[in-house]
Amino acid sequence: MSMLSRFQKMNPKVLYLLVLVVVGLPLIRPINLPIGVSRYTELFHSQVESLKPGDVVLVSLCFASAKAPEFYPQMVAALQHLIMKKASMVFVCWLPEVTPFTGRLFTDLSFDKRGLKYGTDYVDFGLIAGTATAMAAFARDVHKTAPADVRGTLVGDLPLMAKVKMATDFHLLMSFISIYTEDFIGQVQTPYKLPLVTGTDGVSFAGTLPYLASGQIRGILNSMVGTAEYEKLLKMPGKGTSYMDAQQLSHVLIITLIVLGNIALASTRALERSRRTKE
Amino acid sequence: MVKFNLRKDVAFAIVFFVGVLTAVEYFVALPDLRRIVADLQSWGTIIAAFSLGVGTINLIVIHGRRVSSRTQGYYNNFVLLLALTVTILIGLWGTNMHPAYQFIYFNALVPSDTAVWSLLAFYIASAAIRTMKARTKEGVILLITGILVLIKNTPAMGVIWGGFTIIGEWLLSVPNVAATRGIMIASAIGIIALGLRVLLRQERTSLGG
Amino acid sequence: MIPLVPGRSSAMIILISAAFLIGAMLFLSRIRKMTPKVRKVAGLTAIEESIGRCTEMGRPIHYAVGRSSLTGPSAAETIAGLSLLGHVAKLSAQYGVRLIFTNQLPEVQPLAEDIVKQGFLAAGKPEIYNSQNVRFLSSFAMAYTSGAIGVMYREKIAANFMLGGWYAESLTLAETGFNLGAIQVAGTTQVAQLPFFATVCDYVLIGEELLAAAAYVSEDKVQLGSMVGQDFVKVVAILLIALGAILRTLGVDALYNLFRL
Amino acid sequence: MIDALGNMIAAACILSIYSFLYSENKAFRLVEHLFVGIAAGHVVVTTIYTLRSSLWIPLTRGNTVLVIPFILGLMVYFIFSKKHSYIYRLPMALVIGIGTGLSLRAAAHAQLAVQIATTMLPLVKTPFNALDTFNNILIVILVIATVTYFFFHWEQRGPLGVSSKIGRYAMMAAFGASFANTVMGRFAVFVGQMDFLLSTEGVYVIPIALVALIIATYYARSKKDQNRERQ
Repeated sequence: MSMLSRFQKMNPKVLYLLVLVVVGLPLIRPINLPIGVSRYTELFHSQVESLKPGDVVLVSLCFASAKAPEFYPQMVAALQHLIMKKASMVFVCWLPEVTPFTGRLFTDLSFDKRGLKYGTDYVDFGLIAGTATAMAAFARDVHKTAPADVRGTLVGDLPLMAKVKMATDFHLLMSFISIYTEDFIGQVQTPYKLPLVTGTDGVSFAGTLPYLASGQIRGILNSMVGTAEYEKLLKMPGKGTSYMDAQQLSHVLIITLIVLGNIALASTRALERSRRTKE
Repeated sequence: MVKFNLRKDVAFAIVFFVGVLTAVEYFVALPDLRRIVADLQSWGTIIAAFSLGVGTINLIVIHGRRVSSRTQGYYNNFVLLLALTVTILIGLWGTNMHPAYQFIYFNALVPSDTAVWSLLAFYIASAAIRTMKARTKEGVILLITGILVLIKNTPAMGVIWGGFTIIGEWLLSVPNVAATRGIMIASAIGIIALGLRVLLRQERTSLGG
Repeated sequence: MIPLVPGRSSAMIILISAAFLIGAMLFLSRIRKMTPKVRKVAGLTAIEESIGRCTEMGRPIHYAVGRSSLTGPSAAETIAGLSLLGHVAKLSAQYGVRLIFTNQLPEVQPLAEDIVKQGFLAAGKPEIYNSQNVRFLSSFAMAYTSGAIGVMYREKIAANFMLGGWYAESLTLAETGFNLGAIQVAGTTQVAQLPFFATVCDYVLIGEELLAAAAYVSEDKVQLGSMVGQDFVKVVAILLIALGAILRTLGVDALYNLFRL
Repeated sequence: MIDALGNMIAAACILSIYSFLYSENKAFRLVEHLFVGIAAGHVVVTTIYTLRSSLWIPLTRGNTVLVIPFILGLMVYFIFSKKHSYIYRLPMALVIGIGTGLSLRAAAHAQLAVQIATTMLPLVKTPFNALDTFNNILIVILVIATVTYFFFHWEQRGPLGVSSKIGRYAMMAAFGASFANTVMGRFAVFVGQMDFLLSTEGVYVIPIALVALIIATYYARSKKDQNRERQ
């Protein structure tokens, strides 16, 4: 009883320490817990799978830089798939803080060594400022809204952009998005009825599900789990897979503590009740 | 009856005019109107950018006063002002591609940013454990759905029993979607009413009364 | 004939008819043909109570409106938060409690300073207004968060109002408020953040409740009238959903297709 | 070398912020002010560059219309004037007008029209499927019930009371599900950062931080004891 009641009043600092240990240990020593595949990831995967070589994909980045640990592994996995499908990619950032990530992707995925040519296979526009307004303008007229790419090349000198004039020229929209989701869907996807797949963070995931049900989104990668699942579908284990141990153990910790807390609550209540009946 | 008040009436006329134009532009295909509204929107962004100055002055005044009056712990305020000045100077002197700027950005700003973010991992754990208790009927619902989705997000648990994944996904795609949609529909109606009150000048506080 | 954008016509008709219904109710209560009655919203009555509690404890109030830009499509919730700020400023001046407003939106800063000042003026105490209590911290979300939790901690706030467009920072602020033992009233239309507010805060204003809050606290007949109008729009929305679902069950997609125009 | 230094500074910032979990302390306060200062500077720099490319350059190249937002932007600063502060309201009125207009159109289309239409689900799925039929009926009922929760005018009694209660329960289920789903995202960021702390030079800062924490705790205790003795 005293143990249980003490548990109910557990100092949050003890919990914080537990969290620290549970996340730290598996990173030092991986244990490889099993992973399944959800429908959302499967949908995302099959949407990319259906691309034909040379199809143009708009890769849009719109997330808070602090969420990079969730989004970066997603982008790595998804871009590898795009490269496998020989799709052309157009990169756009809607927030200033995400612009450094495209460059990092090109080097980390060694675009050069894989024979991808800048200008014909992929183009990076960097930041297009103005969020909702900019998204709408970009969808309406790509060349006017983005007159030059991030390297200062005029849009007319990029061979890939000759066949991309407005939103309908993209065969697939792929958005890594944690903020302005409604805007992106409302300004780019819905008006032109384009297929859209998104990578989201765990927080926004539930909020994007209605759009999946309504067909505005065709597939979702859900945070780290989505990445791990995608890596499993591609048979290429990466960061997502290696982070999943720590991730899953932390969930187990929280589940255990919630269950214990409720057992403690129930038993203290039962004790009180029996005491009352005795009196 | 109502006296014409130049100071306030002009402001409200602008709100009405700009608000109606922006709303109408979305529905009608008039290239001229579209251009005007696009211009207005970019002006709005420019005005917002200018008002950053008001905020920054506020920041400098508050912390400057603490430093000059040597309030306890004033060195913190000094550090703030110093960091602000140095970042601005490097950023403007050598653009934001300057190595020193990049150093500050990637070694102080980004890690602090992510660290404040990660505080959430601890807080969400303690909040979950504290609030997911079967105290009331609503608490029971919260507890059950919460636990089931947590289990669903732990693939290793799905290996124990495949049903967890199915139930978790059902919770997310049926009751969650329905309630979210209900909230969205009601909010949309609330937004239309609020917008109308602002445009019709019934709701004045937001523009200083 | 004005050309319409295809795919948006149904939305336009919805907007016009909703505005008409709400406007009609607003007008009816203005010419006193209708006395609007609205139910109690627990979170809003709690605001005054918690300000009273701050007076007893001699500790300040913290108020913030979040991160939905005034130049974006979620501006409405920020406007709602600012309107309530006026109400809270007036009350806090009446009760003589210090009000600390922390801000992360540049365009809100001049407005907030003015609103607080006007609130104090309305309460007849313009002399206690201090612009240093309307603090701009940062438009960098997490820098704002670290600054705000620091301010909340050092000032030992006893009431925390988070009303507006909240995103990732919501839980950090709410947990800090909880650890300080503050009474917390929070509201937003951001569905992803509502669970935190609903579980951690004492009172939560869900979506429309926040948007209608300023009308509710104004006790102005005309504004309350528009709240009645909102209810009529909801009835229409419910009827449309029900009718559409029944028709589609019978194999008639006409109404459903109408919405795609 | 410079990378190692950078990683250690980063680790120091991270650990100081984490120390807030123990309690608000001097290290946290210092990093908090540093962070706010740098972030404010960064935003000022970015804003100035944005203004240069969106306002100054086009203006000097002959786009004279931009004189208007330039003047409007300057008018914001009248907030500091005692006598003419009302002038700041003109540019802000434009901002509020845009916000109101954008809110209205987004609410009417993406939130209202699309969501109402997608809820018009066939109550009996053809070809018949028990689960889909059940789900569709449930979604329609729960959406309607949730909307009734927001009624302000009518008393929530009788059938309306039941419906709004169902709506409340539906929202609780949604909150539980979405809360739990968020846990994952929050941890993802933390896991990434722990990975950084453990796999770079930042790891050397951890023992230093631990020692500092122990000393600080001990110091605080002894100070408390002293105070007690004095009393």
